[in-house]
Amino acid sequence: MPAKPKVALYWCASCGGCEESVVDLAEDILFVIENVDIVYWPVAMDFKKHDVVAMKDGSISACLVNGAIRTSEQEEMAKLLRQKSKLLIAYGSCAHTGGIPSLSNQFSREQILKYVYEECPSVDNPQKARPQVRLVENGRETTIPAFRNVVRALDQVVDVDYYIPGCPPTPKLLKQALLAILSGQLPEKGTVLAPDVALCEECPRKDSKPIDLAFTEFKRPHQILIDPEKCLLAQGIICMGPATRGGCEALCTKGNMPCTGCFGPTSRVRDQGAKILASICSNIAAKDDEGIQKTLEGIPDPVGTFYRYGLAQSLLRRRVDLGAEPTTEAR
Amino acid sequence: MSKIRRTIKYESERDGTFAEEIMASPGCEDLLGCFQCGTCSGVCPLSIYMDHTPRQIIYLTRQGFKDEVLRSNTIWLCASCYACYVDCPKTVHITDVMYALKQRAIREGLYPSRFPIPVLAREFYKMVRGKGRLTETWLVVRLLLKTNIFKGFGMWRLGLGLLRTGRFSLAVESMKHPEELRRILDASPAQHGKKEVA
Amino acid sequence: MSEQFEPRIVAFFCTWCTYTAADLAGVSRLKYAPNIRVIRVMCSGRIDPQFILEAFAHGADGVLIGGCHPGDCHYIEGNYKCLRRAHLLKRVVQDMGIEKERFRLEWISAAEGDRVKTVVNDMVAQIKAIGPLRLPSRFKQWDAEMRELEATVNHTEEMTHASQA
Amino acid sequence: MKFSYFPGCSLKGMGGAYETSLIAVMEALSVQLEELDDWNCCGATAYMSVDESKAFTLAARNLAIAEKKTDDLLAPCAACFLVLQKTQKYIKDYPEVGRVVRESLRAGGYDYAGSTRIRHPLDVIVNDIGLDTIKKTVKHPLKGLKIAPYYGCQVVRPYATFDHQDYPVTMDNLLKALGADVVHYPLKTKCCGGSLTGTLPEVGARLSNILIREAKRQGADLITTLCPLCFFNLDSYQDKMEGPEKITMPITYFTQLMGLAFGMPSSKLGLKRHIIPILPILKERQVAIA
Amino acid sequence: MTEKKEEIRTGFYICHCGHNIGSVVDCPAVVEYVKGLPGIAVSRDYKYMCSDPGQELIAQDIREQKLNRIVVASCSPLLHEETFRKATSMGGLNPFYFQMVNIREHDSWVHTDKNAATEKAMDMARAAVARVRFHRALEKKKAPIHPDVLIVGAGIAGIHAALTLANAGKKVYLVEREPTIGGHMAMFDKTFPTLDCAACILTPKMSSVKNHPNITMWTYSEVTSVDGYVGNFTIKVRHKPRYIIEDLCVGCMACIDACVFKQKFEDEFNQGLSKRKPVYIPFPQATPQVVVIDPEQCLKLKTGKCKESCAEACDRKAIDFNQKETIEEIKVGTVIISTGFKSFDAKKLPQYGWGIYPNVYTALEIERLVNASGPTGGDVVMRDGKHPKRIGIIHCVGSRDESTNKWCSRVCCMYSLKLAHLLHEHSEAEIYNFYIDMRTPGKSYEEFYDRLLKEGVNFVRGRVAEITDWAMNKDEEDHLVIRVEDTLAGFVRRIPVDMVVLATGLEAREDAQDVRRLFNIGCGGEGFFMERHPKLAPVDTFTEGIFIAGACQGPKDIPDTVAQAGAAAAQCLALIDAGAIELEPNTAFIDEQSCSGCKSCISLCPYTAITFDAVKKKAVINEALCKGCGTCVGACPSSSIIQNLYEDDQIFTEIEEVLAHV
Repeated sequence: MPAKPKVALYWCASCGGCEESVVDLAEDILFVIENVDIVYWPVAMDFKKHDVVAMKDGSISACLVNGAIRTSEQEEMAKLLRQKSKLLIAYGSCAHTGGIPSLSNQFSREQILKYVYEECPSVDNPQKARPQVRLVENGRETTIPAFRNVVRALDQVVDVDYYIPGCPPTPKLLKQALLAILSGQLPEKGTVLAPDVALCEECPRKDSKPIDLAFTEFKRPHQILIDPEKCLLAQGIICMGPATRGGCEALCTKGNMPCTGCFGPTSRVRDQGAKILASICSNIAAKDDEGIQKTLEGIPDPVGTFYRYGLAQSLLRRRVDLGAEPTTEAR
Repeated sequence: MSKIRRTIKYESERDGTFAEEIMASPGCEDLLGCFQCGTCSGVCPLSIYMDHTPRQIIYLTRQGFKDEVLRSNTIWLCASCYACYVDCPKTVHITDVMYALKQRAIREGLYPSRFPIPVLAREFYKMVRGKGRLTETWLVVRLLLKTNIFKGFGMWRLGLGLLRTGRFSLAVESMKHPEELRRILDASPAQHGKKEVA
Repeated sequence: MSEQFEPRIVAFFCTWCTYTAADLAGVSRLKYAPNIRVIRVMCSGRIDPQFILEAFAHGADGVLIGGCHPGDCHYIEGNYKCLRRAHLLKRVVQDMGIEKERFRLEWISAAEGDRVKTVVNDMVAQIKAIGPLRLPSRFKQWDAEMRELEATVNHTEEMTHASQA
Repeated sequence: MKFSYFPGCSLKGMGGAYETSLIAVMEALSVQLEELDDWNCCGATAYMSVDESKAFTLAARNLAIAEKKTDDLLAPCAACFLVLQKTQKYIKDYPEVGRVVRESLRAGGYDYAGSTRIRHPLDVIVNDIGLDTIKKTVKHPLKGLKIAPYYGCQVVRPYATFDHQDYPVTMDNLLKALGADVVHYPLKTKCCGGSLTGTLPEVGARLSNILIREAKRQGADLITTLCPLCFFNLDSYQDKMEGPEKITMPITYFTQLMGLAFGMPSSKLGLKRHIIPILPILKERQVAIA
Repeated sequence: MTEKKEEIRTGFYICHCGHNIGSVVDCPAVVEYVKGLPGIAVSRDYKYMCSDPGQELIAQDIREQKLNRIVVASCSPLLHEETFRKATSMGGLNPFYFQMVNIREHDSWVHTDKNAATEKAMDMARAAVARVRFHRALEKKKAPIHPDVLIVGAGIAGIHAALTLANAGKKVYLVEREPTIGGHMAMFDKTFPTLDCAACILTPKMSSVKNHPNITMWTYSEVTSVDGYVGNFTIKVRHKPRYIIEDLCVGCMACIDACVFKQKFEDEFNQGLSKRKPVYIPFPQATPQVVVIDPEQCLKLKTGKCKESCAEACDRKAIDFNQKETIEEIKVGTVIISTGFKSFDAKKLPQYGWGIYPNVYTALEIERLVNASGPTGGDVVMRDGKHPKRIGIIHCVGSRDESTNKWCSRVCCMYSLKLAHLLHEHSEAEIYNFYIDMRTPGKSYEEFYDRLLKEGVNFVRGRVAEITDWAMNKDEEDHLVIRVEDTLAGFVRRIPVDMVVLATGLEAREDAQDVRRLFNIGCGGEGFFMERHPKLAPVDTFTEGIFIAGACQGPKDIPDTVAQAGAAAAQCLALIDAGAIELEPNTAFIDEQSCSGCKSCISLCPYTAITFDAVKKKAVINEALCKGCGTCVGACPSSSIIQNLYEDDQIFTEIEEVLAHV
């Protein structure tokens, strides 16, 4: 019997939900354990970095990395795991498109640190102390990872073979991906392992969507009592479904909440936010500046709405007037 | 019989940049669009006194006959009624051109020194600079002192009439803080880098 | 920078009105700043917001959209669709730190050759005043921080994978 | 209704009757006028002849003061009205003018964005207050009084937009609302000679004389004006008039006629401050004088 | 998406266009630069690419060098895209493997800095070379041409075009808004320079129109809607009620005599110089010879109370007070718009006194006044009843003026000369013509000017400042005084006259903008309909199958109008006889696999070309209806719609490459 394929899982800038989603495989987890060797999974098993360093290059068959890349440690681990893995798979929205963490690309590093360590209402830090990358005290040196200026998707740091989208990915997608890896029947490199059709295709509300939307106002989910049957856009709620890759089985819209776009765009789209914007705005009823503006008042934060999971992979990537401060120097 | 005068003009008498310089003044940029229709002269209430009609002034300016233009009485007869300005079919702002030419003539010292109109302009200019406001009666008095227009000008009768109707006051009008205005005016660069006239 | 900054402006003109107006400007030999590069589309309704972002991301200092006046679209209402998108896109672009002068929508009819000249010159002057955007070099500057790691941590040659940008 | 009020030098000098009657009439129409704080001369035509950037700066100082108060600025003198409008327009249209003016104003601590609205009382009275209100306020209609409406040049052109530049009718309508007969007056926007009456009287006064002669020919009892310089020129040089027969033609400000029609006492209207007396013709036409 | 990766072999050609491009853009440098771009097999410059040898060069290179992509940098694609596509297909390549770069209108003609212009040419060339890689072979669709023609407006242009087409055997619908055809020409007295009578040459054509079996003449009717596209238009025409049954009326005018009203309403045809009744025929030779009732004036129609003596007087019972407007729908393949002009409204220039002084007339009023069938039978008697002894004719009224109309109206000089002659002939008055420039460029026109000079007409060069009645001396009392600078003499003159004629210019009709929208054509800044090309396509519009003729395109005289009407008719005939027209294949289609059926695109299509397939639950585009604007493509949230010739990848590449500076 040939050796079982080695699999690694790693966690970068993310909430941990992706790790949970592996457990969500439920009894299928047994199938996984039966068929693969998990050689590295810090959240569940006691391996250290030096264990990975010790592995032979390319010895891991597939490594699933979730989370965006924000710190020097994440950058380093991504590079290390890339080196050791035959297949590097971006797992979940953050690794795939930057995810929620990349919304912080709207702010500078200094703005973030200042808020987190000084201004945040729950913080008590009268000395305004900030973490130091390198600290020498009593002759002992302590280092912590550097906090980068930019949040990046995994493939903006290292070469990525496949993507499993979602916040988090569904167990079904994970299982399909694992089966594909085990059977070696993989699509073209760079493919997102989910259907390449937008969410509306599988949304149960699709039939209730009118042909002529003619938006006169937009509402946010908490502002109205949402009709559980009717297309959310028809109710004036921004739903990213038309511009978001399907495959999630319409979990959110089934749960009476609009799609917020976590699966990212379809393969033909370069900027998910721009496309939903194009589609929604084209369908506004007003023709005059004032009327259009008034309708659009219902979208108070277009960047946060349209790029909730994808700012790092958007065409602009980051608020463009932000600079790049040094990140490794002691402050 | 008057003397026979030779009227030919040579190219060397033209000032090649004159039109351009005038056009640099605000409002004068359409000067070259003039197609010599004569509307300006026709509507001008004073063209009948002018040695060159406004239309001719525009043409002479365009052609660079600077001397003819700046020595012409036309620019000083312009009363700024703006009739030509609004009726010009080619949007040449003739009144603005006249102002630009007046400024230029004063700067080059080309205006007739005893001709009262430029003197009035200068006296007015000085008085406002000093007090911030104008006292019409004193302006007239100053004007009289600087020119010799006493003759044929029954000023005394008019003066009596104005006194009778309580309109002839010798009290000097002034701002509360004319020095502030002077500060502003001094901050404003004198035109074309030339020394201020007043 | 010793050389004077010359803005790069990408313009999307609709065939029927603004592209024709630009032709008219040419036929009339009007002179305007050579900073724009026109991309022809049939209708301003074809202009995908992605095009504008793509242009910025690839180094445009400004993006100009030219379409038919409201009510005059050759395709009846394409320009209204363009207008609606432009309204929100303007906000997005500004929220992302791009000055509003850099993205402009103008209605220019086929007869308004002189307006092409005025708009282009005006836009070039405005952008000259605010300076270059040049996102590719900013991207490069941002990504330079990833080299810090190379300087501090040991690594082998094949480990370096260039980032996408 | 409330306005910032820019009297200008003339209304404080020889045009006093215009100011007195204007203030009285505006009060009757419940329009508040607040004189602009420490205003300065607008520069008139003379300043522009000498130095145009200083001329713009001079006028702009007043605009900057008015802008701070955010009220519209009322400028009754035709020359002031024109110069202030021209200044505002050129500051806007010519960035270089705007730059120089703003820079100079900063030396006095002023900032000027360019938003002040400059209005002439005739425009305000007819277009804001409206002829209906005027008609209601009239106590003694000026019945039988034949008036030549004389606009002069600088109120209707070139920058004002409230009426036609060659053929205005705003004041005609106002006078009709006061009950007067308005005569056909083809010279209504012709120049009175402006400052030339002072400098070249043989030229300037002739223009005024043509105006008076034609008004008489058209059967007018009096000429009404809306500019202190026009008033002065027309009123003051009638003894110099050439021609076979002697003509005298009373001249009034339009605000004086409004005051009369509103039933105000002549003392409040400066009616005595005319060289050509006005009361005889009013008596002859049996216009009631309060 | 292509199955097998073909090797791209691009041919690049840059045109010097004589000196037009070559003097500003360094063409050889561009050629050298392009040689270094990927996929380039040939890079050349040539003096005139659009010439036969230039085109042959492309075709030959395709054959010999196995080129599979062509890029030409020259003038505007709106001018020569077709030319070079043809050259491409001459070489055996699908014509859509071609991309054009506009370095003339958009570059050499608008820039002076040679370096910058050359750099711009390189940028645009690089973008086109990159873009053309993504091009695909496309087929042009053909649309059949319906043989019937609609002509809108029956002045001399519409009449001439209608007769030309009808004589060629085509069916024509001629729609006129007024109760009679004839337009402005019917109002004129004589025509310059030959002085033949307008009615004598026009009325025979008017009756030919009426009687032609191939012409359906609809007067008092307007086009209300236009649908479809070249070859296949559906037109709705509204017939206003004239309250007369046209087929019964013989034009005996008994009803007019019987009408209870006296003549009290302004006669439009006579420019208000005479009065008519509510029931009337516009003029004696009106076509059709049918009366019309003005519902705003007729007592019966306004109040319902009248003894209806007109109906009583009609022995053919042709009067029908119950007539309602009707809408008729027709199908045509081509349209000619010949809606004519409007005279400048002289009221806009009060300094010229029209409407203030009764003896100031417009030229059109004079046409009626000197007309033998006009209100005075040709007697030049003024509104005050007097005969003029001295007449001033003012040229350029509402023309060549930035504050009214900027353009020269082209006909005024000549008609002013004509009116000078006619007025002198009719009244023996002394005539003054006031002009800025005398423009007589036309066959026998200058000779006519010469004749007038010798007839003793006074010509004063100067634009009149004002026309007024204030008098400076006895001579001027009770006259109109013309104040003008005599620019040739160099002083101002005051000339007292009895009558003034304003040579009002020509402008676009007030509703030109509505007509333009109705037919989806363009207007220039002046408001006249815009031709496709000022020289090479003077009667075409930007909408295929719709042509323009006459003064609706710009001021013109009768000979030019007739010539243009003939040209427009010929253009229609060319299309009809070809039987079909090739359409640009820039339509959009939906990639069925990618479409999620979100329906975002459906209502965006103004031509209802997109529908929702309820079975497949996907959107579908009907290519026959699609006009290729690409709005749905821009809006598709999952980029599942593709527009031929404007595919996303093509445009993205263009964007990237114009910015990819060296």
